[in-house]
Amino acid sequence: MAEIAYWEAILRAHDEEMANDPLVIAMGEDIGVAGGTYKATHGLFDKYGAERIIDCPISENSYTGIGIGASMIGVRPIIEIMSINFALLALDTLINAAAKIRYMSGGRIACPIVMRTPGGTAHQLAAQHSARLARMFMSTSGLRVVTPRGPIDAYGMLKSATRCNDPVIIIEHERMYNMKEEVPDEEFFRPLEGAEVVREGSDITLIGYNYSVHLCLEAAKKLEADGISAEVVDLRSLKPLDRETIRKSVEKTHKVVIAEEDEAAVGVGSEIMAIINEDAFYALDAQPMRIYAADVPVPYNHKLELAAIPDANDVYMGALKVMGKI
Amino acid sequence: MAEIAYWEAILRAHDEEMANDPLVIAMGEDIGVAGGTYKATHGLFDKYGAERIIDCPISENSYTGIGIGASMIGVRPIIEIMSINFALLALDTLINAAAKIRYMSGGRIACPIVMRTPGGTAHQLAAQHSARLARMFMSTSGLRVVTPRGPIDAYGMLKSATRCNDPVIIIEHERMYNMKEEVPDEEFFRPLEGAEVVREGSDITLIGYNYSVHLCLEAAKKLEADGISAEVVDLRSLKPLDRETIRKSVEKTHKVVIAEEDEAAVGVGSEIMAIINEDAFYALDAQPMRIYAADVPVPYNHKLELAAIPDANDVYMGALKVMGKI
Amino acid sequence: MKAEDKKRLLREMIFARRFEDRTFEAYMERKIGGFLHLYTGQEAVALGVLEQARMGGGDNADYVITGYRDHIHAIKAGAPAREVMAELYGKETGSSRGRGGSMHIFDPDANFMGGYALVGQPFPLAAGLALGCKHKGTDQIAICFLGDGANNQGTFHETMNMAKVWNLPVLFVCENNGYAIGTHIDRSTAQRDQYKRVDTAYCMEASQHDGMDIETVMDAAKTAIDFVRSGKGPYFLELMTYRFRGHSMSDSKGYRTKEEEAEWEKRDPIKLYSDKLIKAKLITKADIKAMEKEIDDEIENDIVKFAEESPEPKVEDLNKYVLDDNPDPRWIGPLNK
Amino acid sequence: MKAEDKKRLLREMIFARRFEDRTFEAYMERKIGGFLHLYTGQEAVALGVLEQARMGGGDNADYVITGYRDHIHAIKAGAPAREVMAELYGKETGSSRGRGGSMHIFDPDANFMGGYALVGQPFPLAAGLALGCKHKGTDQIAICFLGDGANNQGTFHETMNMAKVWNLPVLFVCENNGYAIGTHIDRSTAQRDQYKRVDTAYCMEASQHDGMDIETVMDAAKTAIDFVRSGKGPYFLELMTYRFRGHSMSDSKGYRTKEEEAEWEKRDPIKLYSDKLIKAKLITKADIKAMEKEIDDEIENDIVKFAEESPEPKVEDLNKYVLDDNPDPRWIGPLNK
Ligand SMILES: Cc1ncc(C[n+]2csc(CCOP(=O)(O)OP(=O)(O)O)c2C)c(N)n1
Ligand SMILES: Cc1ncc(C[n+]2csc(CCOP(=O)(O)OP(=O)(O)O)c2C)c(N)n1
Ligand SMILES: [Mg+2]
Ligand SMILES: [Mg+2]
Repeated sequence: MAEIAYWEAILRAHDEEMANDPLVIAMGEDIGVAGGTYKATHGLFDKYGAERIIDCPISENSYTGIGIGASMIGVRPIIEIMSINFALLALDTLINAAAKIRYMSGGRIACPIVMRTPGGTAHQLAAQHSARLARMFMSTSGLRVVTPRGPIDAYGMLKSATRCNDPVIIIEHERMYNMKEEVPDEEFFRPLEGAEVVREGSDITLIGYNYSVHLCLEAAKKLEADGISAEVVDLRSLKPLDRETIRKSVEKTHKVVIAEEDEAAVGVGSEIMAIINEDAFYALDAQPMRIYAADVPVPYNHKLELAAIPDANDVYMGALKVMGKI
Repeated sequence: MAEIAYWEAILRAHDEEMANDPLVIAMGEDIGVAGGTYKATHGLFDKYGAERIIDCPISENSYTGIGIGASMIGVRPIIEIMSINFALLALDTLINAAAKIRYMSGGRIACPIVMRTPGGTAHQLAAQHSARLARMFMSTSGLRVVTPRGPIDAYGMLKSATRCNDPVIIIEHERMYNMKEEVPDEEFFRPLEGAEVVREGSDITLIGYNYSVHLCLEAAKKLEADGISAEVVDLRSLKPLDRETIRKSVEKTHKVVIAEEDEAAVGVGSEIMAIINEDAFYALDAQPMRIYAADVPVPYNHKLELAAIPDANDVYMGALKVMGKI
Repeated sequence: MKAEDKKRLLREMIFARRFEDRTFEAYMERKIGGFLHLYTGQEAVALGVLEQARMGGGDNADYVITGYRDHIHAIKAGAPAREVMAELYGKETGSSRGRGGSMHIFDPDANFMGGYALVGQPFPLAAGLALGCKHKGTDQIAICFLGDGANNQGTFHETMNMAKVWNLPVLFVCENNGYAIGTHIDRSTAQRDQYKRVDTAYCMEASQHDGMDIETVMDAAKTAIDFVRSGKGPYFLELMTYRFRGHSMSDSKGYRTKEEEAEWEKRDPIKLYSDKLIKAKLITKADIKAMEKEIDDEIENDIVKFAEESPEPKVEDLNKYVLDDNPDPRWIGPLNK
Repeated sequence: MKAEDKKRLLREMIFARRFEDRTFEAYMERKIGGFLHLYTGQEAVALGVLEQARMGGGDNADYVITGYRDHIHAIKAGAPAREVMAELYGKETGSSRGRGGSMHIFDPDANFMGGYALVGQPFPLAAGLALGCKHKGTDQIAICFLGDGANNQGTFHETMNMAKVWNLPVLFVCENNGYAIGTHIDRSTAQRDQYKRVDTAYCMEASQHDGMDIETVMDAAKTAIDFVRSGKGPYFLELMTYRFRGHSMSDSKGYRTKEEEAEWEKRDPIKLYSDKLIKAKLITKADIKAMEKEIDDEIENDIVKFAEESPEPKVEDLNKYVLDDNPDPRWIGPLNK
């Protein structure tokens, strides 16, 4: 057991999976000679060579497509897109090809690719580097979408994603790469499905995913000080979604706040709100609430940037409101 | 007043706007010499010439980008993307450029483009031609997104979109181009904001947009036969959304069904459900319901295709359920 | 090439023509839906190129991928014609189990990796198949067919570059028929000669040939395929051809002249090859008539019959094939709590 | 060129260098956030090319657009340097009102149409600006600067083609510095000479020149700009250069050798031009020292001061500028019921 950072967890998963299966390769910009923007493949170029750690030209749509093509005959590419904003360039091949080929071929061809990419707002990167976009992948049938909240999931889910036979999108976050957690030394896998109750509570459910789980946990601590017991659910997998765990938690607490760093409109939060209406409407004791970012492209100025995205206090205040305390 | 088809309405708007303002141009694949896949620019090539009715190579991302570039200095391009499925190729320039340039430039530069594109499932076009995707545009700040349900809006909203200073996405539908409606002969404009109550009712609200408004209207007729008075709301504008009209209707009927042809996950329906929770939660007398497509890439086989998307009967049955009649 | 093979090849060309004609009829009878794009006039291209490749599927055969005009490529690669027809009929016995339709024929058993509606999509997928072959260390190659219009997609540029930088065993075959739907190449493309778009720009081997004469096609394809298979990297083969029918079923062909059509029809690849074989006394007109009759019988009594009589997919199977239907719970979950 | 202009140009080069150096310091002091990409070493490119264009904004001036490495281009186009600095500081007085930051400088008053983070985005936008000029019937042109790495985006191909087919008045300037972040061009690009990617492939005028010698740059730019302005269509100008600093602030430069850096630094464009002017006796070393001093004063006491003292945007203005803040209700609504 050692405390390692999120990026180290990803690196370890890459390394083990590449050692385990010669069909596993990694692709992306600057992942080889330069070691990777987030160091997720640091040192692997020397270990596995240019044929397996493939430095790509700035051609997101096509190198993603090349990974998909290779996956159709059994290669297992782990594709890094440097920022989820650039993933918009690859949406055609991801959505029109990877997500649909299994279905269109009547189940005869699979596309076992993994795409890793950081979404999220961080240190004033401004509008073209701050999108979150999980929603766009989550709304696409034929994809799996997961959001590891820390090193354990970052490691264990990347390993599972590499072995899974479906296209898996792993959404990381610019501000999580240096987060640390104790990670067991022996090999393990974390499943790609299932939400997780990361904190038990009885008065209110706070639901988050990706970075916003941490906002929920922080808010839960504050609420505890106020004598409110908050349960925190990490969605972990946005697609398929674990409706059961959400329903159970809402049936237990009867109150809910859903927090995300993304804009509200047609967001992950909207979907969670909708399924709570469908699965646990009569269990609700109070109006559910979404916490979300402002409906603006993310501004550069630091104060505006902070104002554009929610923080733990927003989740906390939201919870107080739902609890009828303010 | 004459009965004209949806495509004729679009054609008329193009023609009038091009006659009115020399800065209006049209761009797209096969819109000129070939007359347009949906005839929306039929005859205009001869009238306005190749410099204003611009036949584009199959380069969606870049001709959209060219339109955006031209719009930054005052040209007003109406860009046709032959199918919303192909619009995925242009999402980078639409979302990262058109939607953000005004904001990123501190309000100094506008991108007054119009993008028209049909979404929707029709006559067995299969997975790569049947996406609906309104949700992806609706979730993007900096865009306007409208969904004309018939010739009057198709004409009047295209005219308004052409004059508006924001990027406007107009989502049409493969199965609406031949729909007819009486359209006044004199010029008029239909605003880009505001939902519309297209049928008054008191027992339940049926909310639709684009093609699904017609499903709602059909369901409302059936419900009337059962003695249930359904109000039908056409969202018309997905972004910005007219929350007021939705709230008022729900406060009046206390019951709601939201119908769309798209998949449920993170869909327009999710968002409407969420805002009803936010704006009219305590007005709800019954669990609200979404009607949506199956979570599958659209299959080719006709029976499967029909099974994948909702019809008026699904809306009708949904309404009965919400009404507690079944 | 042996006389038998020449006759077989002529038969394949006539078969391709008749097969497409028959799908046209079925479309008119509304047995086939969606968009239907026929290969009529271009037969020498796919048949000539793939004649030189390793077809039939398996660990030794080459991979083939193309756009939506894909029936003939699939059949030549080894997809049973009856399954292709059944696919057009939307049947469970179809190549794609009735889920894909005309534009999306798939048959991995024949290493036919699909028809795609998005015009620029097959380029990177083909390069990916080639990367897979190279990675596995086989001498298989990937063959990608695509139109002159498709070449204007950004993926063309991105993929040509990577294919060369990574020295991938992929053959790109441009079926240059001069049109993208109703837009003539001169109105959409600065460099009309497609091979000139790649030779200097990507330092790639490239050449242009007549695509109506199947022997010319075969010669060019042999050179290209030998090059690619020997590990020298990608090759771009441009074949000049013409589609005799409209782009798809709804096309009025108002964008081209009757004269132009007539000019090209003089060079009908089937006529050209029939004449050659007749001249070489390998076959007689009567033989060809008999062949046509036999083909029509096969199409009607075997292929169409199979398609007609096959069952449709079950509606309760709608949700099958979205994701792996039998995933390993170790990777997938659900989470053990 | 007049002696005065030569001296002015040298001053502009030194100013550019010092300006960037100062932003580096401010970044270290955490006054500037986000990503910061400096133009150090490449000064001759933007300054030389734009020296030959019509700068300063207005209905007669040319349009300029580029990537994220955009400070110097903006200033040369006519954006006040203090507003550019204020933008880096995230201030309301900044070129983009503090909303854009270093990668997104905009100044429509100077016809500077933006810096963009997405590497391939400026290509089509530039062609669109050119289309706008052509459509309006002016003789303005659009000038697009972009990197060798950006050229691997699909938009490069799509845009080159359309620019030529539509004969647009656009000049593409490739700042070929041999690297895309840490990836050397030989590892990413089949055709290392960027002008050879466009000449045959798009039938476009294209040429390659030394980008470190500003006189060479100006000569080449004059030819190119005259060509474009005269209505002959697009032109692609490749200028060979080198960035002396890392890609952005977080770059270790581990991917290139000290020897390579030293080799290029010998050809520092400022050194080259200073030496020329000194040799021609247009200026002395002492003059240059004085000039540097004056520049530093200006930067410190005018530009940085302005940035430091300017107010930040108000948080209550967060939602401004998303859409037109004063739309005409006739087009927008709300709907009259
Ligand atoms: C990305 C994309 N854009 C537009 C279309 C619509 N479309 C279908 S076929 C076609 C023309 C393709 O022409 P070409 O590549 O020359 O092939 P051909 O039909 O001539 O065989 C177009 C524009 C599409 N299918 N995909
Ligand atoms: C579409 C896209 N992909 C990736 C990136 C990340 N990125 C930023 S700069 C850069 C390198 C660009 O190199 P080049 O075009 O040569 O410009 P230079 O930095 O050398 O001036 C990359 C890959 C990006 N900004 N946009
Ligand atoms: Mg063609
Ligand atoms: Mg570079």
